[in-house]
Amino acid sequence: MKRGDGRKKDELRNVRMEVGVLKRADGSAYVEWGNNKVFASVYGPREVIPRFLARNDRAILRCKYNMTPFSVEDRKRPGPDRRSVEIGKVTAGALEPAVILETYPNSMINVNIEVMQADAGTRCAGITAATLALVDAGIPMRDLVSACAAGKANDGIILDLSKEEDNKGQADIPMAIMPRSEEVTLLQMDGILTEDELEEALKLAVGGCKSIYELQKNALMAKYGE
Amino acid sequence: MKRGDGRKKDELRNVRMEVGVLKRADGSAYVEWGNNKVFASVYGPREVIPRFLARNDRAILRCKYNMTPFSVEDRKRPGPDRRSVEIGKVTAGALEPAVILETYPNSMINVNIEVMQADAGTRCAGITAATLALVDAGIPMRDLVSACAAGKANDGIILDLSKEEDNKGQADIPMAIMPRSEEVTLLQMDGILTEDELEEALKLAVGGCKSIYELQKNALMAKYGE
Amino acid sequence: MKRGDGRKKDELRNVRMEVGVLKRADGSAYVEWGNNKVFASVYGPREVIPRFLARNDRAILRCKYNMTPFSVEDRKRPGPDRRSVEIGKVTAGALEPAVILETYPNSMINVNIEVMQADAGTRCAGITAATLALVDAGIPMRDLVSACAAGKANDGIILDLSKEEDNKGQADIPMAIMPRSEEVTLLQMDGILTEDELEEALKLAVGGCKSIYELQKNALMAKYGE
Amino acid sequence: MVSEMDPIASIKKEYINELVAQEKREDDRAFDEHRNIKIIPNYIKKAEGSAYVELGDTKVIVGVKYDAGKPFADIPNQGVMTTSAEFAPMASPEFESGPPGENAIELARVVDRGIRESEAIDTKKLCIIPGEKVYIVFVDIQILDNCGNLIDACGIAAITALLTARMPVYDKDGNPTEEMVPLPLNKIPITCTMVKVNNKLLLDPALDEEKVLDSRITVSTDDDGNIVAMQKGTGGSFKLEEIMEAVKISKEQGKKIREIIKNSIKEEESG
Amino acid sequence: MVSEMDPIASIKKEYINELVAQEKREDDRAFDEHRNIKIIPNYIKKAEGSAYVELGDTKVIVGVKYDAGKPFADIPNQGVMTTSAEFAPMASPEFESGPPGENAIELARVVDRGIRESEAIDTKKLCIIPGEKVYIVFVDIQILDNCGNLIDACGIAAITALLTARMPVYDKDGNPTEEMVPLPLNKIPITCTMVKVNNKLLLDPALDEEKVLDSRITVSTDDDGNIVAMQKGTGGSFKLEEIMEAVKISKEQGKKIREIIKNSIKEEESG
Amino acid sequence: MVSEMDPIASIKKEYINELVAQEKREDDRAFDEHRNIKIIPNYIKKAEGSAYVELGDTKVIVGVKYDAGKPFADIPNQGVMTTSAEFAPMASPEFESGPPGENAIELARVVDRGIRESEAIDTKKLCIIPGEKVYIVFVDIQILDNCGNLIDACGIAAITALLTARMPVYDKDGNPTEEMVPLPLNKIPITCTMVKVNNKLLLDPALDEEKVLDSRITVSTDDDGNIVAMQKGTGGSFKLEEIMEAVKISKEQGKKIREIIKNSIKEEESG
Repeated sequence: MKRGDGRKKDELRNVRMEVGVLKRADGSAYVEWGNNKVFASVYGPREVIPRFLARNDRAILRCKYNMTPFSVEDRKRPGPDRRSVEIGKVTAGALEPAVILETYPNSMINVNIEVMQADAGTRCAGITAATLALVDAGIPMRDLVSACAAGKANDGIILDLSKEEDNKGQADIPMAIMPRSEEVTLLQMDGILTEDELEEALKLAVGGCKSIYELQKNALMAKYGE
Repeated sequence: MKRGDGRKKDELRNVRMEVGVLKRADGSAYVEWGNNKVFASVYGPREVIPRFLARNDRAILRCKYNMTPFSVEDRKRPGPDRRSVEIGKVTAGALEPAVILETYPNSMINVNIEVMQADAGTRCAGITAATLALVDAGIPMRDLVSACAAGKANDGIILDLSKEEDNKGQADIPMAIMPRSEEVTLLQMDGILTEDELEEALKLAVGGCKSIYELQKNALMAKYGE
Repeated sequence: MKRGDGRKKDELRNVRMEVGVLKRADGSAYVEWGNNKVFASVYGPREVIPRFLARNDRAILRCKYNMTPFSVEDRKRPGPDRRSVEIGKVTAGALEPAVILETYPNSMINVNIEVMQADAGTRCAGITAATLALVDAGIPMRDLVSACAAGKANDGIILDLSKEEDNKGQADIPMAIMPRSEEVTLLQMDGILTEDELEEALKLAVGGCKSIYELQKNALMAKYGE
Repeated sequence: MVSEMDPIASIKKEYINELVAQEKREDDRAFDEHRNIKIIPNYIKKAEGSAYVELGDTKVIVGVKYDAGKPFADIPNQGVMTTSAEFAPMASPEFESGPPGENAIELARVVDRGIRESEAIDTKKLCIIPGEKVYIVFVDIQILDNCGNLIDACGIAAITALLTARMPVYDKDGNPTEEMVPLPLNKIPITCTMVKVNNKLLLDPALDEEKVLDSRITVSTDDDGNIVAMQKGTGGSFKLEEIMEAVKISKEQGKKIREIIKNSIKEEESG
Repeated sequence: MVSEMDPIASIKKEYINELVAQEKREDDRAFDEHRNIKIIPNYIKKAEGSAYVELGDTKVIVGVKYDAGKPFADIPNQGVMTTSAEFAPMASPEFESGPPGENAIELARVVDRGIRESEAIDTKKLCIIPGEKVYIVFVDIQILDNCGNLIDACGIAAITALLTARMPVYDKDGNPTEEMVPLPLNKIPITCTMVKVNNKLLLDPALDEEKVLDSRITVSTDDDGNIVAMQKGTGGSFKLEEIMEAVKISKEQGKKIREIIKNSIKEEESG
Repeated sequence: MVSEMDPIASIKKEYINELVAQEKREDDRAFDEHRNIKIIPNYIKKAEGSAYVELGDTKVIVGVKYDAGKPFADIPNQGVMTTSAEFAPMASPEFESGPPGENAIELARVVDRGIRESEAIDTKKLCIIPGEKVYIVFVDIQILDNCGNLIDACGIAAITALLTARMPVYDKDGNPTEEMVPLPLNKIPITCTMVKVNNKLLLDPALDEEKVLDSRITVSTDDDGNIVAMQKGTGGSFKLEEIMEAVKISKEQGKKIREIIKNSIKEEESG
């Protein structure tokens, strides 16, 4: 099978990562993934506002995902839409299992993801960047979280769909895993797949996540390595 | 005088009531009144949020009235409109005199009315249901509150206007009373009436409220009677 | 140079001021300036809400500027627009230097400006009225704040632009000063001016502010003079 | 509207109840008397119609503006009136910025119904092109100073503003011309509010009376003595006889206020 | 959805974990069994389509309404479905008034995708005039009583409401006629939700099971056994094998629920 | 912008005041010197125009997008520019989610006026069909890292983004063609901000300087040395001489920044 941009079925787009790109945030990272440009920042642990959300046995983790008005073809109105709210929620769910929240009871960790340019796969890029920002902020983690999508286009199961493949595609499965245990922490899917196709796609996505994991480790080494 | 649906001038539409229809709520009721389908729930007494609204000599009673998007001919946008806000306010005012709020200082009782299908007279159906839900929740009451409208259509004073009578009608007077004392706790009116017509309509409405009172007692007996 | 309404270049429109026009407010004033009709009220010092805004070394001063829906040619939607928010902010900044905020730590002073009729120069009229309302409320002041605009129209530098001059004008400079020290506390400008024109306009505006100062003193004398 | 029942409020309530028992009010009015009414019609020249009204110390302004817009689908040949009220923080220490709360919404709707239901406005004359273009009449209420009984003050201001309103004549193509005509009003409905305190009905409650009221009732009547709108306010209850008494008081007082409004407009036009 | 971990919640969690270890559930269901399902199709006559659904004690209503509107620019010849959910404060002590929060938004979007992605609705048949006028299908979800697993209850109610929906036929000029036809539906996608508790997958979690869950997964399948949508819920994680097990359970259970829906509609039509 | 006057802030203020008395700044800049400026024009390919700007550690992105829409009634043959700023919580621990607060609104309006009032954009060339269709130019400001003086950073980014912007040519019927042309810009207005600390004017305040400022002033100038916009910020006051000094500094510094912008674009186009 030949893909529009010449990639092999299990080949990622170009991915570039940088840790610690912002000064005010406690932790930050930048991920360029194909034409996606995504920043993530982390603030915390800090006081919980409003207070009644605080939990005495662990920190709470809140995630805001936002796309800038100029990140997409037709200008997007500023402010959260329903898609952004949902992605913020599942992103928090994807990161939580890896963060040792028990370290900071009664406190809050805020993850912010800002998509400057969107080109299919922003939520995976966001989770990948947010993980780096969490490490950069010194938040203790059980494991990294690495994200990558698989899907179906032109009747083939492929990794990391491009915008074009996503638009005309038959299925898209954004996924995130904790690479050492291969536990899945993000899973969404839409499209139409048989059980066998789904299984193939999930396995392909796990492979993609693991490639991302290597790039994450390199980016962290670039900043924190000896 | 002949009415469109064959009713006599002082005849109610079919009314069916059921107490305790919801599990999570502290109290609940369902009222089907003509084609109106209305649910009411009560939560409380509970902590007052925000706190500065609390009163140290009695509970506060708050009422939310809402119509679902599919309850009316043309879809209604979700969320409160000005009509709903006003009805919530006058409904709270209609129920308050009957509730012994002094029993629970520093606390809050929440009444929620959801109109699933609307067909003229939803606020009276809502007050009738809310009263049953308050009793079901074990809130101490001085008396029940029973509601019914009277009005003028085709130049005649009639009880419990149907949707058709209301649309073309000359006046509508939703009313609620505490049946034992006949004290009026809800009174609104719009249209054009002479003083004599008004007096006739008010008396007719009191009669309607008393019929509703009997049905309320039956519904409570059906659940709580020996 | 001849102005549309026959005024000289350094001549103000008719200005009328009255102190203490409202009963509920702690201080109030009304200013009619050309066809502008502006009310200002002051409440405070009072408890700070929300509390985290309180400062333990001084009061905070908050200012709300609003135009009524009927104050302008085409009806304005009720509620704050971006222009109103900005004017509220710069008005607070214009008043703050003159108010001895240290007198009331942990408290809040609220200034409200309501424009009933707008006709160019509402923010200067608002600041002028708000200052009178602050004095009327008994808030200790280092000095009054007096406001007036200068600008450029028909290639001439002129004082206190009328609506017509403002619409077709080449520059507008709303200014406020503390008259005794001539310190500038409000300064905005838009248009196109050379450095020399700007300096001329600023000096003209200072003169206008001083004329307003005299009128403010008279208005205060009318209420508080022996 | 009853706020925290603190000791001072409690003493105040006792005091006013006692006064009422002696057939007295704090400001020496009769029970069925309004405070002094001052009306300045056409107060806002930029508005198509307006009025400044003082009812005792309560001060409000109503402005009327026009726009042309789509009619409602079910009444394609009728213009639309829409009434809004802002409780500006200027007017009371209890008012806050933000979208209208339930009290502001109730006020606007009660004032609106008092006018709308009387059919005072001939909305069919507000049609420009049937089904396509009609007049939208915006009635905007602004509270300056809330010293009690906003409903009556705003009711007076709203109908006065409408009486002073001029609207542009549209040509056959639906374009506005220079010609201005009065708004088609054929009635002057008046809204009167009473509170029950210690089992007596007090017309036009002042602020202190509002704070201790047991219950509130509003009745709007038209020039022919018909009742065109009613509203029982939050809390408390009324007997049927009390409601009918309130209706009678409102009819009587409506006549007087109607004259005050007419005279104020006459004066303004001649002066 | 896990609230404050208070002592009682902690004891509850231990208790349910222990039950699960003994292959048991509080209400004696099998792990792969839904609670009792009761469906009343066409419950709201004013809506073009509707359904009342009970799933155990959970009660929801879905109403379908139509409007005609502009198509999206990139799909000019296709109608539009839009799904909203309101967490009315009636339904749970945790629900509050106000715009939909993230849980209500997620619910609406998961239910929506379960139907949309299956291509159950032939949106091309919802075109009235290409590029100009298409059907807008509003699917509105109302929660009455939240006793756990809103997703499945609302999924069942939504597809049932769509199956009962009638829409007006438009003439060539784009005007509605009297004729009504069913919505063009060619599939019945079913959405099934499971939670992982103590390393077991429990289908259709009741409220208590939701409160102690480690993680949640939702799988939608169509009549042909295809997977058409999935969503892992907040928190926790799954192994690949667990995901595939959830898929199998959902396919199996989907068949049963599809029959229950069909029967309920058949009964309603005949009765 | 001054937050709680805690002991550390108090010490910081003393320290910076002392530095200024010695004619020094924390980062050893001259009083009339900007921090290092880094510009990446055309940073966002999906936008019609864009720029990434670093001003010291402050980082912002501005994107320009077009749409076609109705002109304002009073300027029927002119296009419209509209500027918005989002204080994303990413950029500062003080920024919160939600609609723009007064600081974000002021920033957007000051940046907007700096460009608009200079008449840099020939808005008449942004007319497609007079009275019917004009270009709407959206200038969207996104803050990444707030390390002081957002106004100047955003002003530089906004004008650079506009300079890089290409817009589609419309045919006579008002339909977009494939042809793209630059936005009609005939000036490069530059906005410079100074703060008064201990009676000295410091250009381009860093975060710490912002926190201890006595007052703030912003002056925008054009290529001809004209002043096109000014804004005194919240709090404090200026003497007339100080204002005129600020104007002179802004004119001088404007020239330098104008060159930096031109060079960055030249480099980007050639590289």
